[in-house]
Amino acid sequence: MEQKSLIKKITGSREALLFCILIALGVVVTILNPTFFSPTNIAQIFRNNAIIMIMAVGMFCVMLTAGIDISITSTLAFSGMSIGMLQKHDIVQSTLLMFLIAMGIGCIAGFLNGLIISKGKVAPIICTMGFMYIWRGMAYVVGNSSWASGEDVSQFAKFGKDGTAGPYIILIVVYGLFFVLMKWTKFGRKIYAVGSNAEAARVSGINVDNVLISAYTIMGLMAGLAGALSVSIYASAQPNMQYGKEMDVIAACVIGGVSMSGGRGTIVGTFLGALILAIVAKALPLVNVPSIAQNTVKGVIILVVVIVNVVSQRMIDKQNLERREM
Amino acid sequence: MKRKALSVLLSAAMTAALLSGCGGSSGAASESAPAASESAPAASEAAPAASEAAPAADAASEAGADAAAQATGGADASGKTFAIVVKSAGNAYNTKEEEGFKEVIEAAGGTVVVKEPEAATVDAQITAIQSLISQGVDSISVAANDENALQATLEEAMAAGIKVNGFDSKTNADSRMTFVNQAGTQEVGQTLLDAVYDLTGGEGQYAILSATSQATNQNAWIDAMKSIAEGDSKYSKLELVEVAYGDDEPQKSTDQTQALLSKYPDLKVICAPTTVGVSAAAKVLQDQGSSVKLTGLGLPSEMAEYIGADDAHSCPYMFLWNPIDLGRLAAYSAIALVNGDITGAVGDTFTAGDMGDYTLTDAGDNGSEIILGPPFKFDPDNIAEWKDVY
Amino acid sequence: MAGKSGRSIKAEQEVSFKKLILSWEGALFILIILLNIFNASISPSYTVTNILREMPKYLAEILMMFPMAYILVLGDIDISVGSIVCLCATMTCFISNAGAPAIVTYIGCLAVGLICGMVNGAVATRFPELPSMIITLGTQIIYRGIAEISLGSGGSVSFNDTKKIMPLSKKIGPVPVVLFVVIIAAVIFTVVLAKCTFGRELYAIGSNKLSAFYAGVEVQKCRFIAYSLLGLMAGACGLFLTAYMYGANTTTGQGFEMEVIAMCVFGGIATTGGKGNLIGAIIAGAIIVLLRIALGQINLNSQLILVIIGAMLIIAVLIPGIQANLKARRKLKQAR
Amino acid sequence: MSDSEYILELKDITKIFPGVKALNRVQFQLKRGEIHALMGENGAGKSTFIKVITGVHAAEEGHMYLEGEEVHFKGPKDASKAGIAAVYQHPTTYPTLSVAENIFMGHEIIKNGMIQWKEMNRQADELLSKLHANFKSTDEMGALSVAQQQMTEIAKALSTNAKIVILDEPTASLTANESEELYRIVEKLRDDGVSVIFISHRFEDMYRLASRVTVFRDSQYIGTYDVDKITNADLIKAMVGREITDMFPKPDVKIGEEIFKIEGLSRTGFFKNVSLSVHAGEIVGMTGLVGAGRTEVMEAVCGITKPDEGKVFLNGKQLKIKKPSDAMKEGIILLPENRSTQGLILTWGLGRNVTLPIQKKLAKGFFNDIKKENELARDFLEEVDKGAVSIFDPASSLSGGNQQKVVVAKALAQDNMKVIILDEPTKGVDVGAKAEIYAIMGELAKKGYAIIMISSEMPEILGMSDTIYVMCNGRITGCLNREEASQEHILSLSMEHSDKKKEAAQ
Repeated sequence: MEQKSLIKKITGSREALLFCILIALGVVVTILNPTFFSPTNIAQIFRNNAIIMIMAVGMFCVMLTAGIDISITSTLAFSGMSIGMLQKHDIVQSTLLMFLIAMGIGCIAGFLNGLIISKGKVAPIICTMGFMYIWRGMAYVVGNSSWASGEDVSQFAKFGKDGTAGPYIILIVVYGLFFVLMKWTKFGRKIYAVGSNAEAARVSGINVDNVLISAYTIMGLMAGLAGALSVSIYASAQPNMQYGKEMDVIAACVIGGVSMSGGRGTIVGTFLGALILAIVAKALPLVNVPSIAQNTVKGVIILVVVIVNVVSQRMIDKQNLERREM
Repeated sequence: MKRKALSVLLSAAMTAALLSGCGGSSGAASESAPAASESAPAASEAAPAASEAAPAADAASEAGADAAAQATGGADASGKTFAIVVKSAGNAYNTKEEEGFKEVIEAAGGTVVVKEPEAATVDAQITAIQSLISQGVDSISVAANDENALQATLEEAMAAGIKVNGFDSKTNADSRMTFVNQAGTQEVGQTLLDAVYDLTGGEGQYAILSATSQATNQNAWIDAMKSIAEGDSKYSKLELVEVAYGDDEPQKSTDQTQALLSKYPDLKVICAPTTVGVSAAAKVLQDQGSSVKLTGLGLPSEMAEYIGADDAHSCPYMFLWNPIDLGRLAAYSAIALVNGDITGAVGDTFTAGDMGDYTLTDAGDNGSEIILGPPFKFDPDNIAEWKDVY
Repeated sequence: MAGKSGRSIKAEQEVSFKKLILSWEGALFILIILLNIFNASISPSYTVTNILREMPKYLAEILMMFPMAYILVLGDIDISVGSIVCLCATMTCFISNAGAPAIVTYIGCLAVGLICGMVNGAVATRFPELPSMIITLGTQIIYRGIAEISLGSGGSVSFNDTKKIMPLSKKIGPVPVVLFVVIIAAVIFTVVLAKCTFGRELYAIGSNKLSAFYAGVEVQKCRFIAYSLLGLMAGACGLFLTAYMYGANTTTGQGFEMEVIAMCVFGGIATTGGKGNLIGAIIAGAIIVLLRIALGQINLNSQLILVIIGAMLIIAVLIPGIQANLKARRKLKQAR
Repeated sequence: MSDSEYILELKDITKIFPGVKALNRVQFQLKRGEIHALMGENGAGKSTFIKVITGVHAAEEGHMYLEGEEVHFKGPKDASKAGIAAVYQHPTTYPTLSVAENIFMGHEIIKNGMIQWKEMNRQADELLSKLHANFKSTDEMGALSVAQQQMTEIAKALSTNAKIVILDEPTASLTANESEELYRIVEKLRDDGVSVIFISHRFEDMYRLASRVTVFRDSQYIGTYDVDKITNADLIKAMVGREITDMFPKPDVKIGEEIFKIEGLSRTGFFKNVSLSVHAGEIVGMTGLVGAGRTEVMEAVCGITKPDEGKVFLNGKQLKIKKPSDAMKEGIILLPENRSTQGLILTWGLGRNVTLPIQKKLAKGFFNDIKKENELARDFLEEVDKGAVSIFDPASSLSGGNQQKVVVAKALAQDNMKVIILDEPTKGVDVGAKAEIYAIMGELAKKGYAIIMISSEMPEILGMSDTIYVMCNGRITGCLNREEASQEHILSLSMEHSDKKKEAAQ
């Protein structure tokens, strides 16, 4: 009886399922290449994917409202280039200020997205597509065909240096904060409510526009933070930073069980989804899969996960129907 | 009806906004506009680089108009328009090439058009070149993103009477008149292999971290390294364990470097013949305090952090050519092509201002090439001097 | 309103010239005229010959815009087309280099595209619960991944014998062959969407999938056809691109999906489905292409061009909302 | 506390939407502790009025007094703070969230800024058990039936300790015994001192519950009456503005040969071993509780879903129906239950809606024959006589009743029609339009079509059907002819199975 409920729990909860997949993945890779399971490797997985993971938090909020934001890596590049240039030209050198400036830029970008999407009733993908071009272009414009290199940002890069705790602390803080925020506070539940049924939310007195704007602003904030972190970790700022990675962020959320139609998903799921992608990226070179095949593997994983999800849901539905007495 | 009037109004406003937007931005982009009158900042910045391989030499004396007068070396480009198409926008290395190119052409009285494609893709370059054909420029110098893919477009340009030369990254022989090569392929391969030999102490494992798998230059250099190593027993104790590709993305390059480290605990040296890869790898090695050493091809400004003889630095020395000089030589050869001094045939010679005389040699692909010179070595002694140049 | 009995319902639609001009398509039409005047004034090279010469690459892209409009009208989205182009271009080269004659090469390329589109369609119709964005995100990565794997290290391939694909990049007078193909495709796709039963079904599905299904529309079949058509046309795009690039590499077609979707949306096709038409999309596509050509000719920073297009896109999608808002306000005033 | 007789009073309320006056100087008075019915045809302004009370809409003119003091609500929050709670017509639930969250949305239990989940779940369960609900606070809302969702909404209203509870057509999607449960809950509310405003189309609701009734018509206030002092006819007249003489114009039709037959149709989890037959000119009524499987059977017949086993015969010939278009080809036409999501494309013109199923038949090759389509659409729309001026008017511009008539026109336009299945044809349709739809059904029967009508409304089942099938829990539990059918009989049949189950459980 107890065993049955355990199985049910695992199949019933997306997070538990993902966790099992994660463990299985870890075990398989470790068997194939024992060096995988080492503290440095694990630490590197988090550090190298901190940027994707942080943006996944923002994307999670946006997708909860049934939206999407494909402008995030452009926002990241714009904020990253901005602080890179500020350092290059020796205008600002304080690490804290750098983070604040990058996050400020991200906030503004996110706010604009939210404003246009909520007040202008524009489809999220279209609005953010426009800003995808705009911010990426602006990143080139502020850089004026140059980039910030290791020496320009050497002071700032100390924060994200391999072996320092900076990126991990940011990761823990962001995930901890949002775990509480989304699950235990009114604000978080409002985001869920709007994504689940915007009309009902409006009728019950939730200001839907404000919730949308805050969700996109959070996304922007996270993209800005990721921009600063990216400059710090890679000790360089280039206008084509993280190009195309928005799809990885979306993929992480989707694998983590965040529904594109809104209202469903958890921060833990998002984290596990991002982690699975990160482990795959890390493991492939270690298990001698040519890195050229990495993209294909990633694509297959995305499709398999979402299809398995649908199929298992159908099976559960069917079982429920069969159990129904007539 | 009023609603309809409104939509017209709005679209008119949109057009107006567009007009003003374009007006403003075309002003901002005046660097590439024909009437560019800036010369002082570019020239002074380029001055230290005007000297060739020996950096300590007479840098200061060659500034400004002086340099220009010398640079022309009889080459006259007045009234002609020269275009340069780099690999992509927002890349410091490319900007340096443009700088050198501009300096020479403007000194010779010609007009420069700079095209920076929006992304490092072939179709962005095709678009740029097509636009240049429309504008009726006299010459196009292109750093190709793909060896063969520009052929149709460049043939069209040549058919329209435009002189085409490649530089930095080769196009195939059919789609160019000549190619300005930063360094001979064999030479680069030899230099890198010798560096690996030196750093490993003559034996042990080494790995290569390259750019994208289709990068023409990197592939040629890596092939050269392999064939030299095979052909000479001196290198028999060196073992190339893997060629990894970081796609010229910092994140992926970082991942790949870390993977190399955990996969091959006995690794001694990583050789990264690409500017993005080398700096990403340098950071990984230095941050981890790894004993693995790094060499390769990198921009001094990017790599200054990491170059040093002690164990606190990951890269004892590395190589590169001077991208400013590469741009200048591309400019000189373009002028020579336009003026008919050379046709692109092997054996042609021309004078590249103060850079001296160059001869077109066989590139081994039925086309000709002009080789800038051997790669230059950056070590702890000279890096401080060069990091501000490019 | 007339009395209950003997009232007859109007069945003729008033066609007013004013209405036609002041619709979104009309506004775009006026915009394109203004744009041409503007372009000609800023760029001395803005001539018909030059435009025709610079166009082919964009025309190849526009081939995909027509079926993409179908997909958007359905309320779906397909972000895998750029990758399909890449895979098709790659396979074209391999087929040709394996010694196949020209016609086999062409058909092979189109077939690869069609198969890719059919795979998208099959997954999308087999699992209608899944948002099309997710499916095509997966296949986007997979298709380009397959191209990357088959290209191997080196990452690019070119034709051994370029004669085979030459006819595609040929010109008849100053007019490139691809323009004729685009015109034929434009006519067929526009007429089918506007005048044929299939087009009506697409609109029905995009407006209300369930109602359409209850009314006997074969929803999944229509979706499958639309995805397949998009794959086919992506194949055609890939084919023409190889003709201009003499080969293919891993970046071929990168970002095309967004450009094509942007054209459709600028042309008034809503991503939510059921709205817009191809005439608007065609004019919008022309506007974007001509603007890019002209701004390229004055050597404007390529990134700034993208900023302008991004801003145009946002303004364009904001206008209907603002318009509706103003209209509602005016009506409110009248009612008082 | 004020000593005003009325807990809530609204005077001269005017609400303007772009282009229309939705409410025109409307009055309303609610006594403390009464159940007050609000009636009127669709589009009379009842729902708008409710939204003015709850602060969703701001009225342009007029005054609102709560406990004798004038109030101005800026939004729904103000109203809920003032003790007004509403249960809307379409359950405004959050399908992806838990029942507890749905109940406490907007007034979560918070301590130190943190939501107290355990406490919330406990209180939610308490409320649910008060309502005799058969589901838990942690269940996902989307998985519940409409009736269960409705119950959650009521629990939500209770959870705010509201003084005034507004129920907007709560019984529209409930069956007889579910309604009975609801009546009980509402009465209990009243006994606890809560004032209730109750909107409904069903007269039985009003008679059963309300003490007073207010009628709106065409955005205007018509009057307030004591329920026990007004006759049915007067009330209808007040609502419709004219007299309706014959509500159920059931024509005397000679029933012909068997046209349509279902044999042993089953679909796992929905219905089992369903058999029925319909003759020419016969109107077959299908009733039972919501969720008994009535709609599902007909959807399976029409190819919307796939049955697991069973046979369908038309004129003695077995049919193979795999998709809706197959059924249409055979002449089996379904008028689905939900007009706005299944029956019509609201953004489309009426004409296009009518001709959508037959566009391929009318087409010349691949091309739509627009001229023919428009003429045909006009003819059929005129036949059902609905309130549109042009066939190009969007369907969304019509009221519910007129939309239903467009759906009927859409069915009529299919010239090969043999069997017509109407699923809840008068759901949410006002009295006037109801009578017209019954008249059309009568006409169709006269022409010899086989008609199946699914309905939860006892009066129309009894008034219109020749034969009545009752379903319960996926099985047909009874087949009655017109003479032997009675409300009690049908009710007992429709609950037969569940009663047995209960017995077994005990």
